[in-house]
Amino acid sequence: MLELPFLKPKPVRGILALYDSPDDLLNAAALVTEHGFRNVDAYTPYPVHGLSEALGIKKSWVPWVTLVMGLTGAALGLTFEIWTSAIDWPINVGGKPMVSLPAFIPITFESGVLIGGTMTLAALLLACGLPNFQVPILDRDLTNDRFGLFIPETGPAWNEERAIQFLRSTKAVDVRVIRG
Amino acid sequence: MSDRSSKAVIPLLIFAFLGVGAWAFFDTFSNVGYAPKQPIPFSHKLHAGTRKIPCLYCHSNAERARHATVPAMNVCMNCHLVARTDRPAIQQITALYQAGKPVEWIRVHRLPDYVYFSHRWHVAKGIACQTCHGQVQNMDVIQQVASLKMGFCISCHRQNGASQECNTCHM
Amino acid sequence: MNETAIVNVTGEPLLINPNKTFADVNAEVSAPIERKPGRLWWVFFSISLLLTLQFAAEITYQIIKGVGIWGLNHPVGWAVDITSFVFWIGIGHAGTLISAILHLFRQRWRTAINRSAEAMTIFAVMTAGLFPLIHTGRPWFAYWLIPYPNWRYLWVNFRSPLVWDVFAVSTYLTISLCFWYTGLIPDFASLRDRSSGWKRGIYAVLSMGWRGSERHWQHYERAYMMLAGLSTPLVLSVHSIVSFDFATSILPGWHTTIFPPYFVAGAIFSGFAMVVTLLVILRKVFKMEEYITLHHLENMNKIILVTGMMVGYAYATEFFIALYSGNPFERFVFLNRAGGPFAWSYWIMVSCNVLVPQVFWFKRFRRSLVVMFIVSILVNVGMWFERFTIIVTSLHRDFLPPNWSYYKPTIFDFSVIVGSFGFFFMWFLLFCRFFPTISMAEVKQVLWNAKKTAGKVPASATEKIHA
Amino acid sequence: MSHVTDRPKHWTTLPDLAGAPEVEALRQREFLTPSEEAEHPSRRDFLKLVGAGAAFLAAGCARKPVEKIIPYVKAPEESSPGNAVWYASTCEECPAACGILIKTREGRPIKLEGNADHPVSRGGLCARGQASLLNLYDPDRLRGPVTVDRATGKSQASTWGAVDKRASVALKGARDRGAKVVLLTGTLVSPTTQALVGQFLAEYPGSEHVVYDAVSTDALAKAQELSYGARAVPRYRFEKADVLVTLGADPLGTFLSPVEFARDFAKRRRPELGAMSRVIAIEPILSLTGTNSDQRIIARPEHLFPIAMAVAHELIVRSPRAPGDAAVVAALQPYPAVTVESEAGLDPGTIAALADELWLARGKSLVLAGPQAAPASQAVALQVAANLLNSALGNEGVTVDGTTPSLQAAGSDEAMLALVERMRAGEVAALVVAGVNPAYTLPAAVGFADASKRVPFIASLADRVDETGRLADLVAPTTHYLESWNDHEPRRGVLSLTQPAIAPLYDVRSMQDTMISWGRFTGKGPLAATAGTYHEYLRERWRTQVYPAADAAAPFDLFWEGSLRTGVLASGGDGAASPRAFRSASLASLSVTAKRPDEGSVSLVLYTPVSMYDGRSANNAWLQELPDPVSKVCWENYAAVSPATAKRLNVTQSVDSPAMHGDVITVDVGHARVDLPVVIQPGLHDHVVAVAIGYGRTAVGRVGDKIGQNGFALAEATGGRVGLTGIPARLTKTGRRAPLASVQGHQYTEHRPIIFETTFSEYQRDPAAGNESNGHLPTMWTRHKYPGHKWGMTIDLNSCIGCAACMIACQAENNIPVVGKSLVLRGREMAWIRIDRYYSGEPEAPEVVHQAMLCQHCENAPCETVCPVLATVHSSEGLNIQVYNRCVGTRYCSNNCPYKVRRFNWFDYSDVKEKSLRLVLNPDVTVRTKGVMEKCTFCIQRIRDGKERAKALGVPVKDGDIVTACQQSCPTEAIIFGDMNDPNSRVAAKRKDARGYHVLEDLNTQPSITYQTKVRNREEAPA
Repeated sequence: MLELPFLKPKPVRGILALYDSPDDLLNAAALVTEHGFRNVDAYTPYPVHGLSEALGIKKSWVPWVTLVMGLTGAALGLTFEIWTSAIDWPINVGGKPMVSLPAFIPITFESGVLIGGTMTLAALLLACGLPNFQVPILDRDLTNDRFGLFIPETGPAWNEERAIQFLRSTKAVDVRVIRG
Repeated sequence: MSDRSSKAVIPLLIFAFLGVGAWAFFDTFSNVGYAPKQPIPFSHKLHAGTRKIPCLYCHSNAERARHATVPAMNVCMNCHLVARTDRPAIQQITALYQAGKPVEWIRVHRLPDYVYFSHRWHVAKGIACQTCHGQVQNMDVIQQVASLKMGFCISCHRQNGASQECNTCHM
Repeated sequence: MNETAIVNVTGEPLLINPNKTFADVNAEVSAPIERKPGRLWWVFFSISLLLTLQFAAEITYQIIKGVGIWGLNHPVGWAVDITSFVFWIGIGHAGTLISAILHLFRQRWRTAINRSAEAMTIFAVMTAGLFPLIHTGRPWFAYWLIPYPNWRYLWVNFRSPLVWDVFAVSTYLTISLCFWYTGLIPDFASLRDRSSGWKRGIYAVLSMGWRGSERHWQHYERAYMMLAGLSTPLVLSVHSIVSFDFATSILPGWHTTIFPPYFVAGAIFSGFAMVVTLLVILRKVFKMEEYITLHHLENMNKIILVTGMMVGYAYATEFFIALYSGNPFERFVFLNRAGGPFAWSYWIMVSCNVLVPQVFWFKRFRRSLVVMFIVSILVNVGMWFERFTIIVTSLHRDFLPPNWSYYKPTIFDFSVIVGSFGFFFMWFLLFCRFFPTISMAEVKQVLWNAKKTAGKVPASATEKIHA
Repeated sequence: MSHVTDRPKHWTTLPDLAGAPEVEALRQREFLTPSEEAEHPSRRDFLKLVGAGAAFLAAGCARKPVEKIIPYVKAPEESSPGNAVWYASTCEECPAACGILIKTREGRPIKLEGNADHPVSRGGLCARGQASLLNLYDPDRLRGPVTVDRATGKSQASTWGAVDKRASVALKGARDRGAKVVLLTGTLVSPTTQALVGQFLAEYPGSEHVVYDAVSTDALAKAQELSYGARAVPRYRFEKADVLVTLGADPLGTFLSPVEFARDFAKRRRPELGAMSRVIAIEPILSLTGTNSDQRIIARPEHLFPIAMAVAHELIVRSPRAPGDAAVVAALQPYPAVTVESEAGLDPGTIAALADELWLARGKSLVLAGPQAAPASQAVALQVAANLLNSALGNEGVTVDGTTPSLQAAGSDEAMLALVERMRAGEVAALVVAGVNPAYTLPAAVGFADASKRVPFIASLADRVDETGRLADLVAPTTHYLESWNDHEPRRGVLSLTQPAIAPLYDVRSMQDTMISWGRFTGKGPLAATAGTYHEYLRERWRTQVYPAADAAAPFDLFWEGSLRTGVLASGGDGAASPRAFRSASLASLSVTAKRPDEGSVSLVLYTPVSMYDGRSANNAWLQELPDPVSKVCWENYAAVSPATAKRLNVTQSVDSPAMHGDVITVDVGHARVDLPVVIQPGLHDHVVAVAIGYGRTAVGRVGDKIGQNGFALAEATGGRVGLTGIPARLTKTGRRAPLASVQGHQYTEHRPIIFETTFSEYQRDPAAGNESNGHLPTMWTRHKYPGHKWGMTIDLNSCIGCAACMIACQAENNIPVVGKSLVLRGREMAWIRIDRYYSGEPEAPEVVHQAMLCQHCENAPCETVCPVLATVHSSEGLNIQVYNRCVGTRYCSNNCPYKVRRFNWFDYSDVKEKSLRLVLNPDVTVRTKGVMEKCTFCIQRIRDGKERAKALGVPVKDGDIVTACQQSCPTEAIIFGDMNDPNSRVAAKRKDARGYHVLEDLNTQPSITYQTKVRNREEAPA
């Protein structure tokens, strides 16, 4: 899922089509796969629903990180509490047992959330390959009011004309060849 | 790939660094290596090492009381009224002794006020002086070798199954 | 003040004027950041800065002299310090609630306010965090509450609610930051693409090179959902744990099982009030009326009304159980609260938290900026005194009568109270100045839906629809 | 520090090795450097100094032995740094002369304890005795002799040579002119000093010795003279009294010999022994004895005498049982019960009942009247009446022992007042005042100050330029008794020694040494012969007088050393006393004008407070901060009135804060008036206002000056007697309000399970009567094991009389700081052990319980659970330990402590400005710094010490080896500490006792302190 195409220095990276409305983008996106384009990506100022399905992008694996890390965190927390209070240096506090489980629950929970949450963010960044400052901004309005569809160059089978033809056929307000 | 993952671990590294930094900052202060110059160039290497004078001959309080104490000057004089009276240092200390003035040694080993430590019971247990004070018999100038921090005491207490209760040392 | 409500044909209120374009959103939200701050901002900011400075001075003096400069005594070991701590933690809760819980419940109307609410959370928690620190007799050793490996071989007492607090509050702050920052990334990208020069550089770094790729959005949305999912139980746990400080003690008036839900409700209550206070000011100062509409505020006032009654219910239950339980100590504490030397604080609490919000039964009050502003302030006063009442009245007359005493605050107690407000508002004002106070990305989704429901075609001409 | 280094000559005369502690102490002060003063002085100073100290000790050897000081037998370890050295001595804080042990560390006296071998005090030591240690280090003591400018009262440093010269000129001058030299002292309990005084006066023919006590027993002694022919204060035997009736006397508080009396008293308050004494207090104010009585009869001072006579009337005239000749009957005629009862406003039958009770206990009862309890005009009469009763009841010779009388009070008001007259008449050429302060303690009306102007030469022998010193020409500074030699005979046949535990801190001289050198001026008299110091004088007298009498087998040197070791030499002892015949003539001789108090005015009662006594130690911060056992107010005296009177005056007193705010009222006795804040005191007579003496000093020092108002100023002097009570006074409200530093917020238990009490009759039916303790409570988790020791304490509410000795003992032992009035007003007092005083019943006539409250060392300690940093945890010996250096000061533990016995260092109290005051610190106890919590540790340092002593001997710790400071000082043995795991320990036994209960037991904190129910010796069940 890492954007390998960008890393290959190539004269032509791909073709970008800009749209005014998310609907136009969606319509266009619905056609890319049957026209046989691969690794097509879209750039939108906000998450447009249905787009990933149209482009055939797999569901994110980040939630699994949250789950696993959350549980790990909790386990670590509890283990740490028990180890410090009952094994490493057991001290009689207020006549309570060395392992006062009820008292250990809050921190168990908190450490679960802490690790789970931070790791989720880390996973998000990792998944999106961020931070990443090398890649040029295709168009400044893509974070504003433009919606972009990008067909990357895909090696030997690549036909620049076909891509341009196809994109022109959609409601694109502008179609550009991206070089770099 | 690699450069990306490296980017992802940068924050982790920073956190780790800060953590270790804080630990180091707050906890690793200690006087290990402290070896001030004493008013009288007294050499433990000579007395305890070469001459093999037992520690407790001079620091006799160590087996009787909490504090080992610097020996009284008459203890020095026991020998030095006759021994090495030609040495300037000895003449210096003798002069002081005659004048009834004490030598103001500079303190090397000290525990905070809130720590109760009794030499008496450690000596009674047969703990060698060197355990905490280092190879004094090889030192010309006394130097602190152990951190004398709580961890230092605790680890020894743990090894020897001695008490780990707070009020053993703090009261 | 009277604003025209924007509704669709069926009269359902729209969250935003459908005639706006996506570009408008960026332009208008970014405006405060791009233009010089107005005089009003400077006034507010300099005031809060002054308060913060005197706060710093007080803390310095206190560390030199000792906590004795406060009015605390034996037996009243806590008063303004922990009161303010609980108060500010409570304030924090609304933010997370709005951003996380409303998000999970798909409450679209949150979009206009969640950003500032989250910011408020973070600053409130920062403020709250100061108090456990400075209330200790030896703040320079406060780091001993953290279980880090040390040369003492000594850990912490995991049975102590104060240690739970350390974990809860720090976790809360961290997760809130993550959540907030995640939400900010796309907007930073928008700002980056609007700005130039060093500003662009800064926003580029802040946005970490976000480009709005669908692949990223895919991860982004799930991650955001996960964080929201984590924050929801977190926010509930945090105030429960704060309430454990009292609930797990043996002090009559503290030792109460009702505390966790009671505290959470109270926290949301006060938090929403604070959000209203802030938004009423913010939308005025930064001309955000079109984004933070009366409809938003009205929704929040409804929540204030509900939580207010929850709190009232808690008060009643507490009192009833105390009298009904037959425990003489318990009974005394509550009679002493209502009728003892601190009755004034108890009745301030009841009237501000239970009676005042009742005005929100009436739509015209719910929608009146003046009313809601006053009410929100009063509610916060009331909630501060709720904590004060719980803490001080339980301490000043406990088990052994010979210990009974009174609590008189000193000038320094007042100094920390106002100081904490200064500190909080200082950060919030800086936030308004340099960060997008409204989530542009999210508003755009809402805007598109609005256009749809308003039957608009994106490019087509526009006409106003009035109620 | 400097003053020591300034005068090296002072320590060059110091003793040899055996006396090395002094040397070290001096070195200690000499070697402090600012850096060390910064924080915890205790061990730091000390450790730094060990080397130097030891070194100097060596230098000490080089000197010729000058004197020898023998350590006490009970301290086997020889003086080595870190180990305590004990000396037996005698307390000179008041003439009771209790036996003490002085604990010294590195030559510094750091604690005073009762000497169990002393036949009078038998191990206890009162609050003032404990606190007198601090006077030694009082920074306001004179550093050396001074001359005083009489006009301004300003003093100017001088030298011994100069002051001696001046004195010799004056004294010799007087002698040559045959003019009168007067020596004015307080009661001299020391036979040797008395002998010395005799010789001193012999030097100056026509001179005289006037003995004057501000807190006077003159009336008592006078009445004894009238009734039995000899002026003496008998020995009162409380342990023999089944019924004790006090008429305005406070034997447990301040009368004569409180420690001795309290111990005897407590012997008869142990219900488990099957019999219990009954105490009836007839008094106008709520005295400490009153709070411990089984029945209180509240009467105006003017009515005490009639009541006493009425009781006699019941016994001898109305229903004749007791013997009484015609004279007696005649004298009793005017006092039939009915008349007196109606006059005094007592319930009818009160006096008859009283008489019957006394008669039933005849021969085993004791009637004790306060020497200053009645108005001056009736003081002697009241005493005679008491004598009559004791004789008639056959108590004479049993509970009243005239054979081995007390020698603790010999002051004569008459002599003092006469002296002032002669001074005014210009008949006194030279006045030497030693140890008394008439300028402060005499009623203003007497006019001592004016009279002193007519005396050409006045020398004051005192440790400061006090009120009297300011009227003198010079002040010859005296040593503290811990710096000097002396002997005492508190009771005939009991000799105890005072020996120095430290060389004089300053350039001062004991009063006796000054007298010796001044007695030598003429070079003619007996003193000229005696060379050397008072120490030699004392030793010589013992060799010639005491030693032969003691017919000891050992040679004198051994005898002397032995006496110093034990500190006391008791010859004769408790022989059966022979009854003395009552001279009924003494009754006739009384011309009592039965003055009717007019209802408009109230009677002023100037009472002697437990903490301040007559104000001699007003500069002692420990005592100033010691709350009054009854009112719980410190740092102040006040006008106490009854609730009804308060209503009448329309004055109030709020207790809604640490500072108890009271209206300020004016107490006007005609010749003087003072403004005082009002304290509404339950149990006071409605026509009485009570004001404590001992406050309002103006020349005592930085601590004690201008604290409160001087009660003596209100006193009256009539008929050759100083009157402190029954002075007609008018009270007016000023409209001002003033805060009072009260340490107790609320006075009633509010029916909470804190105090359990019963009556003796109930107790006999069921020993567990009144004890609502519900035994064992269910617990959620298995209790921890305590295999070794498990320390515990029991406190018997029936023995605790609330004397507060434990509070000062704890303060001295544990380096507890004094915080001052302003902080007490803010609820910041630091006492580890406090005494909660509860009232019950109606405010007009309340019943009182004193409860010592300290850390309960709970097995399930709520404080421990909430401490985030493990600063307070539980030891394997059941101690709740507080690790000061780990504490971050969240105060959560204190909030969660149901007993609120934890104290917080709100500011840095460890930073003591006056260096001399830092010498009193106990090096074994960490000095707490700013921002940490502290509390009772069960004297953990003593536990360690006890265990180490046993370890050194290789024996197990025995019950009684370890004694906490509070337990040690307790005159009534109410506090017992020990190992609960040791089945034979007293603690284990008492915990099982049916009277045992825990405070707030239902909280299941499992305290290690067990209280024992209060048992009142009266019929009806508790109110």
